[in-house]
Amino acid sequence: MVAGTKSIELSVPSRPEYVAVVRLVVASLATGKRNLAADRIDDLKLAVSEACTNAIEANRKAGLDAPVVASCWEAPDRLEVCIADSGAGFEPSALSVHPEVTDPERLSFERGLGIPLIRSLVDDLRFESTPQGTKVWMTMFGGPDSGDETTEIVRSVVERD
Amino acid sequence: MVAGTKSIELSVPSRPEYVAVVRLVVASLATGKRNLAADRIDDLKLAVSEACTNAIEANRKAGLDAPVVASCWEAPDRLEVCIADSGAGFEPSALSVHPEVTDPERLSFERGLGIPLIRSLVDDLRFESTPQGTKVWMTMFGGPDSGDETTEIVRSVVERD
Amino acid sequence: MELGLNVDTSNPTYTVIVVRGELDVYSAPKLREALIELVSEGHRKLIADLEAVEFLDSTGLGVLVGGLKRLRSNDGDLALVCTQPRVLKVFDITGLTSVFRISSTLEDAMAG
Amino acid sequence: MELGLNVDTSNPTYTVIVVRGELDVYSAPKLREALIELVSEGHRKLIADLEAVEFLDSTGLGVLVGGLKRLRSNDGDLALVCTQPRVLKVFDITGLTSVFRISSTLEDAMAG
Ligand SMILES: Nc1ncnc2c1ncn2[C@@H]1O[C@H](COP(=O)(O)OP(=O)(O)O)[C@@H](O)[C@H]1O
Ligand SMILES: Nc1ncnc2c1ncn2[C@@H]1O[C@H](COP(=O)(O)OP(=O)(O)O)[C@@H](O)[C@H]1O
Repeated sequence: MVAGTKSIELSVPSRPEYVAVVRLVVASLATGKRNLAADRIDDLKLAVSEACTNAIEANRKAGLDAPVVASCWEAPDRLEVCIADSGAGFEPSALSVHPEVTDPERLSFERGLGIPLIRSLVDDLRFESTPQGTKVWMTMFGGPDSGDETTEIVRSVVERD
Repeated sequence: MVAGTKSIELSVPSRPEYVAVVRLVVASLATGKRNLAADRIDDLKLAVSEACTNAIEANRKAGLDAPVVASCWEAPDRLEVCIADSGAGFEPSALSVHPEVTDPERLSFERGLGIPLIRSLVDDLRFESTPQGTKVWMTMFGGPDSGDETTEIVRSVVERD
Repeated sequence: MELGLNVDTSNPTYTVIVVRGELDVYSAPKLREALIELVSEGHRKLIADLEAVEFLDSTGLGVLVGGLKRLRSNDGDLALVCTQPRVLKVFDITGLTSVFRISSTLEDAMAG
Repeated sequence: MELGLNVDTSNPTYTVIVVRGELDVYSAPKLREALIELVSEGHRKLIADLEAVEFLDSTGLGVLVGGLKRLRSNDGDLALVCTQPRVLKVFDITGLTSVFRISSTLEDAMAG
């Protein structure tokens, strides 16, 4: 299902003030490890923010003190971020479709913008939702930095004189 | 043993490039949630960097692919950060004592500065080390921000119209 | 991480609310409360200056849309000042560019 | 997150290496390699300008101490330029303030 290996996992309480730190971590990983352009990193931050906001709300609605868990998976050609909650789940395909953006009715939509936003920002979006919780998988394509010095540096650190 | 409740837990691969993200997360939490002065946040970042560097080295020496796990614990009067590895452990009290700082011998110490640094930077330092792994507990005293609006904000978010 | 809000009532017609920082689920409620208060105080022509907004997500958007609705139903308006591509992009994708009057400068917003 | 290193050989006596960014276990090996290369190229009077260093921990310190040893054993020296309190603090606590010659400006470092 997942193409990469897990690098970072971050678990935060289901409270609004922790969404910022999830954005920070994902952006830091994307900046340091990938050759994603700055605007694509902004896209990923926004998508992560939307998914975390929904995950927090799902946990709270279920009356759970469970954390929201963000994990990052890296493969040569992509970065995947998974946002997981323990809420009651939902049926993504059943979400109501918004009126056309030119429709004046648009104004009545203060909510329901999150998932459409995520969909237009990331390269791939998958949901795994059960009554025990939801995982939102978001993929950004883009290879790692050309000069991969990691192995060398690790060696020189371990052997430092 | 621990006075607070866990807020954030961050798990990173045992590789040097991930120490920066641990510093980032701890600093972000300390900045957003505590009334720690900027220089105390710098102290905590430095202490966390030292503990993570040791934890990565311990995992690598043990030939383990295990992650380094950073957790933050918050209590009204303190912030505790725990850095945990799965390495072979050590006996903190057996660490060799450095020559006096005025001693010219000082120059031979390219290493062994980490734990003395941590000790002088944080308000409290505790080690739990076994052959299965080490936990380094670092405490900074300092209460939460005066105006705690969290509860209100959560309520208004959940009830947003 | 902190949201900054500054209200400028020096112009007789337009009340300007300058928003700084990250507008997300944590901070958006503060903006909503500020907008509600301004409306209840009788302000009708509002301009939200978003030039110093570093991050905006759909919760922040929702508060702006809510403010706009509240003002329009009181014969008022909420105009925006924004030139930042990453913020404009969020309005674009969600189709809200056509709902809000978005200007490049405060002067343009007041002229409109 | 990235470490920046710039070497300035325009002064006939002193070679200046300007260090930018975070100096930790990830980036310190790059500085060590740069110092070793400079010594092997025959540079003997080195000045490391740490004014743009945003973070320094004991691994970074260890590389500076290693460089100093290498230079002194070759009749050279490694002086530092640093005025940032948070960086100076690390030298202070570890007692390395008395081991390095630390100046406030590049001019002072070259005069010394
Ligand atoms: N992680 C989740 N768990 C349960 N339900 C969810 C989750 N994410 C989204 N939903 C459901 O999908 C709806 C639409 O989500 P979204 O498009 O982000 O808009 P909004 O959150 O503003 O309602 C939500 O109102 C919620 O009912
Ligand atoms: N988490 C740990 N697991 C195992 N050994 C450790 C750990 N932390 C420190 N040590 C031991 O203590 C020694 C001193 O650590 P420190 O003062 O940080 O200096 P340095 O890491 O430069 O040697 C290390 O060399 C190592 O042998």
